[in-house]
Amino acid sequence: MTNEQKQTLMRERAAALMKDGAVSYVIGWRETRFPGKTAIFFVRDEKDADMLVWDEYTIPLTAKYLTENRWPDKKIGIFARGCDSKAINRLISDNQVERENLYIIGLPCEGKKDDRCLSCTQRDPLIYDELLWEPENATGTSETDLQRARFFRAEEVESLPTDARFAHWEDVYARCIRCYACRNVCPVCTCRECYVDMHRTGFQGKHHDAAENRVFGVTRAFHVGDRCIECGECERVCPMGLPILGQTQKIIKTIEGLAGTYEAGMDPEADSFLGKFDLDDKDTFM
Amino acid sequence: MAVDYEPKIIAFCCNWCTYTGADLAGLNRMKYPENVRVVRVPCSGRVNPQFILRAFRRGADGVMVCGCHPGDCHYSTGNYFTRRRFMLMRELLEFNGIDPRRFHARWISGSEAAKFRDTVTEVTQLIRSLGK
Amino acid sequence: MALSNKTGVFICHCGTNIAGALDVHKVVDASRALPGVAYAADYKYLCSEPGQQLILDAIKEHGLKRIVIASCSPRMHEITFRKMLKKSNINEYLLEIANIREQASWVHTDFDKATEKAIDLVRMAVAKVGKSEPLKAQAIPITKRALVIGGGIAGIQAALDIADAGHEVVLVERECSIGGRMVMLDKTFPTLDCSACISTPKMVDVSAHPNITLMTSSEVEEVQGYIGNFKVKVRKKATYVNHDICTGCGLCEEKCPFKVESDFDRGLSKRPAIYKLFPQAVPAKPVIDKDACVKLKTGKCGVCLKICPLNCIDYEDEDKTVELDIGAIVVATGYKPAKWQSMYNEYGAGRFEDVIDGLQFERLVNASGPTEGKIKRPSDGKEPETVVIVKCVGSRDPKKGHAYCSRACCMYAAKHAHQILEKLPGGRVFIFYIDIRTPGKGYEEFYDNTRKDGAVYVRGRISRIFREGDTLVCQGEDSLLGRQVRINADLVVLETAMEPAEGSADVLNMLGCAKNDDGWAQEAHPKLRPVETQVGGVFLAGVCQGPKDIPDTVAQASASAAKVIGLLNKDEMETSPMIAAVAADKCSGCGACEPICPYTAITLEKTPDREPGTGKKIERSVANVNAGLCQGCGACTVACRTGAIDLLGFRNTQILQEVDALWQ
Amino acid sequence: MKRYAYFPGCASESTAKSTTLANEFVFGALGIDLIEIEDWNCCGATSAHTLSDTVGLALPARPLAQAEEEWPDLDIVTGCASCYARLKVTNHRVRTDKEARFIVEKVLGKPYEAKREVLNFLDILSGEDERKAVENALLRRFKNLKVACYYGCLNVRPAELTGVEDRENPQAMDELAALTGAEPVDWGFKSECCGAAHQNDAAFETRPLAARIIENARACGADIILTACPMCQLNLEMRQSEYIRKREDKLRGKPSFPLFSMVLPPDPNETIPVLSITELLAIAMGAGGRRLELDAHFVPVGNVISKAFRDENESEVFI
Repeated sequence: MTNEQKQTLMRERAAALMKDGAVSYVIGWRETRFPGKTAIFFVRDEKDADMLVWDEYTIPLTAKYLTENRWPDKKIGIFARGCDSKAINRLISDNQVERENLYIIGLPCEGKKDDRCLSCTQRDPLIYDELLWEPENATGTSETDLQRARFFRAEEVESLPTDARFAHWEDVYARCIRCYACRNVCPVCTCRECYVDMHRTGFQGKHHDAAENRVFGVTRAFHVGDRCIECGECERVCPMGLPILGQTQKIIKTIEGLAGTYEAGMDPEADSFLGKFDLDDKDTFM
Repeated sequence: MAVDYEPKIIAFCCNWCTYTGADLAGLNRMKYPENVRVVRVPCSGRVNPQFILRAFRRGADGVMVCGCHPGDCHYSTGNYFTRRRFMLMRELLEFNGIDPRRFHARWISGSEAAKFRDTVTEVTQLIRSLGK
Repeated sequence: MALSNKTGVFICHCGTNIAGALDVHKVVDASRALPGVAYAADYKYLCSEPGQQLILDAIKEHGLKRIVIASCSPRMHEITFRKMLKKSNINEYLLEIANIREQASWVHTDFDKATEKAIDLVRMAVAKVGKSEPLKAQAIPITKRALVIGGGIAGIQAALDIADAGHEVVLVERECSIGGRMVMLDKTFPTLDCSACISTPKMVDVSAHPNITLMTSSEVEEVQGYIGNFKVKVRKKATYVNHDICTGCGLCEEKCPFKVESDFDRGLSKRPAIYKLFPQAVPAKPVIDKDACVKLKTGKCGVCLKICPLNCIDYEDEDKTVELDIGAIVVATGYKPAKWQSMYNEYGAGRFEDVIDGLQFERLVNASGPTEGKIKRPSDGKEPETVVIVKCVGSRDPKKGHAYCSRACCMYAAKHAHQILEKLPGGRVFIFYIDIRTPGKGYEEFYDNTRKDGAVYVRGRISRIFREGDTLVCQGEDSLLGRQVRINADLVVLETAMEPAEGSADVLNMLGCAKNDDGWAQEAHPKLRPVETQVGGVFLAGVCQGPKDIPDTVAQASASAAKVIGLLNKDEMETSPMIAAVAADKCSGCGACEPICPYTAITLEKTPDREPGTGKKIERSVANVNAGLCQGCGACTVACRTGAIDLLGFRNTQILQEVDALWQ
Repeated sequence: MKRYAYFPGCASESTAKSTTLANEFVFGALGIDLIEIEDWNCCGATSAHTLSDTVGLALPARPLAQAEEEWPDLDIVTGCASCYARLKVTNHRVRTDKEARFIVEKVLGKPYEAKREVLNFLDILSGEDERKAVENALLRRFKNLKVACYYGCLNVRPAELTGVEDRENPQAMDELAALTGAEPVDWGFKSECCGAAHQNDAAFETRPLAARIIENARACGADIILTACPMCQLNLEMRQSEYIRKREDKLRGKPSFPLFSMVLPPDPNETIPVLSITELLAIAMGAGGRRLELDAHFVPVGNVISKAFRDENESEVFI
């Protein structure tokens, strides 16, 4: 099936859902005035459904936009690929959205024109009310078949000696403008009030320098690490183009080293790594 | 490196095991270097990794987190969470270019005064050797 | 409330303990210069009466609002100084101790460096106390009534001890009589006194005790609340017999035409559908087994109703739920013998009638048992000549059963051997064992005598049992000789492992008590708090905590009774106010804190709110801390990314202040 | 018609001749098609896998891969417990152990994914449909025959692979035998090792293994022992004469015969015939003794079987 055919299907489906009044709106993508860039689009009217697009640039994650409306009067329709579905699972386990409030239209994804998609392990949606077309059936689900290592960004840094790592991050965080776009886009950053926004004494100093930015970077990684679904949105939206995905990749890689295969967002019932323990957990603490 | 470099090390110690062990070291008049400052917390599970970040941010030369041995936690399971959190934290610090020898987690029970003394002594020497 | 930071710092010399190893005056001077410090002084012994007075006077004179005392370890005198502050107008939690003795003067040799460290410690304490807030210990009222779950010997002993101390006790037992496992036994090692003779008087004491409410045929269904204030729902199952009128004459039992296998006799005999668990049952009144009664199942029969002279049969009887206010709970749910049939196929998986377990043997050898105490094998009623006893069936066998030792089997195996040799002249007994463990008063001597009686101990396991003709061939290894052995036995007794009783997991879950991997209830500390649990007000008695024999069970029951009495003697108890607290406005209800709490003190609760922006009325999840359950470990605070849940007395800001103070 | 890829195993054409004939008869009667795997080879039991992991894997893998290539939709069935174990284990290893699969594919020079199951005769005859088919195919019923069903260790163990519910007391063969009117006895050695693999190199240790099986079957009143493996069948049957001599000598206090002697013909009063389950089924389905070449058995079968078709007082003779 071509992308165009898929796009037609999506438009028809969204229009039908709006016509039935089954949902209050449908979250998808539309074109922007920049070629190669799409934006999240809320179909609020049947006739707007034709603005929906599906091409190699429909990259942004739809799921985070569910948190805009946590107590909807009617179901919310949402188009979800593999990555979106992992995000939805996470939102459900974090009690941020309720499954009953969602109508999920699953879109098996053929991979987009984005580096992150090269190491995608989940192209087919995990959770959905309907699938709009045939599943991709695990192309690239096995880690050995990935076109790019799952933890590619972390491994870039790991290849550096310790001193050079410090310098690497010093360089990264010197450029960070603390705009918090990475946080805003992250599907597992769902606090009512982020710790960085709290005034008076708190965990995060307000100085704007590399050291304080670093505290933010590491803290953010720690806050989301064991729940990170590896969608890479943080890196995509960074206006400074900072390679920050490595931080969470490193956490997941470490978890795998400690406790075996680990992937967040696969199951809304699964506990996150730091929310449980095993009596036989490894440590090197003596 | 100056010979008289005295590192400042901060140690988060749980009230029931390590802090008690440290008290016992005092009671037995054991001697160890002055470089470690202890912050008393109810449980090593109370230690937020962000405390460690704050300490390094402020200029700590080394940070320690000490609690009861796994299985001995006064609150039964606190230190199991400590273990997970700080196994991750240590890796993440190293990943961020912070020498892992500057961060130590240790299980020290209320009776292990000698272990407290030895750990403080070792960690101080190690960090002194690393320099500023 | 903006609270003044006017802090007073007091440095203790502790004789020369502190003053001899560091420069106290320098510490005083440095303290004076710290932000927020309004007054600093030193004294020889601050913990002494004049020392405390000095502090109280200074508080008055200088209008101090917060106090730092630099002295010995807070584990030593924090409580002393808190009590002292009660005499002032300062809240006792606006106090920090800088431990300059154990952490400085006692452990360092360099005078200057020790002084410098002491100043740092004071600076940290001053910074922390600056963020302290007044806390108030809560006084919880104590309901002076105990609940004992399980009416075996542990529950009986605990109930009697608590009741004798003058407190009300509700004893809940799911069977229709109390007595538990002990009344099933014949004789008890090592003294060989009759088990029923020593336990039935205690059962009668229970039923006659004015302070004990006995609820048999009842099960605990729901437990809510916390120490001193539990709300417990107990389901009283329908017995179909009005026990208020019934005299226990037994006519109905005699005439009931329907018989089923007797659980009490471990399937070795039959009992009627209307029955007492055993002749000396307490209460000594029958109940109808609704699964066996034909009248209840099909409506046809009704013999018992016709025969009953007092008309106490009521086929319409229904389960009732009773709600109780309880102050303390003793769990005494006991054990069940392991189902060896499914673990050990090589022993015939239950196909051979003459392979029985130890508890069945107890019934066989019991004078009130199905054979009136004559040892006859179940298949053909013949007296066995050769008996093989296999120990550790299910115990010490992580592959097929459990890794743990069931502790009592070595001794009752010896007792079984002794009884066989005594009752069957010319009989032979072979006992297969891994080790012999006899750590108890008179135990080793008993074992020794059993060997002298003629019991043959073979070190090794039985690998399989099969039938040849009417003998059971036991094949195994004598690991001392390194040789295969075969014994043609007439009867095989398997000394099976103890396992947590059916349903004990439900009870423990209801109470929020932890279990170990094998399902035994977890004590608060294996050495120092062996009868307490992590849940305040819930105590353990007997085998529910781990396998043990009767003396240990009774001792533990009395121990937990002592704990309960100690608690119930108080009218109210103070709880530490240093517990977790939730800032509801920050809480996003993600629930990360919930699984981390070892006390299940945190629950997510629906809280009415308005949606930001729209003002729509909504309900959102907010973490809620049960102050009665929280013990103040603070593990939850780390899971909270927002810092919405925080630990009073060790708030994030307080600890951060301490850290920051070091580099000011 | 159900079809299986069939791995006959080496014994099928030599010592298990009568069983092979019975197999053909029974599966023919049931309409089950066994398609012999092209150019199959020895599975390597029992020595190969104890000497070399590679050879132990590759030998059974070769016919399995052959079957997978040629009949990708067919499960593989074999009538020998040793073959069954080797094939099953290899299948399992290839599925679960990447390294094993790599070795196998490298040695064979072709892909092998272990897509299909390896089954034994008991597995395929225990199905609901098959059981009914057996019942329909029966021409006569045994009236007076007690059988001890001997499964052999390798049809049952490891239970994690074979899926047998109760490894000490399996039921599949007992249920099949009962269909013919024979009465299975409850006995203790259904799945004990008979020592077949080491009767030649460790005779001293393994002779008693076979002996105790025979003893218990007799003690539990069996007229014949049924097997589901030609190796067990041969072993249990062939050792009887020697075993009986030794026991008599022992009773008389005489020195025993040398281990490998097979001097005297067995005494029919002391021996117990050993048949395969398919032989029993074939007889009940009407196959004659000559057709099945039952006279090839070391222990005569005829008398027991003919007695089995009679009531106590009847005198019909089985041919």
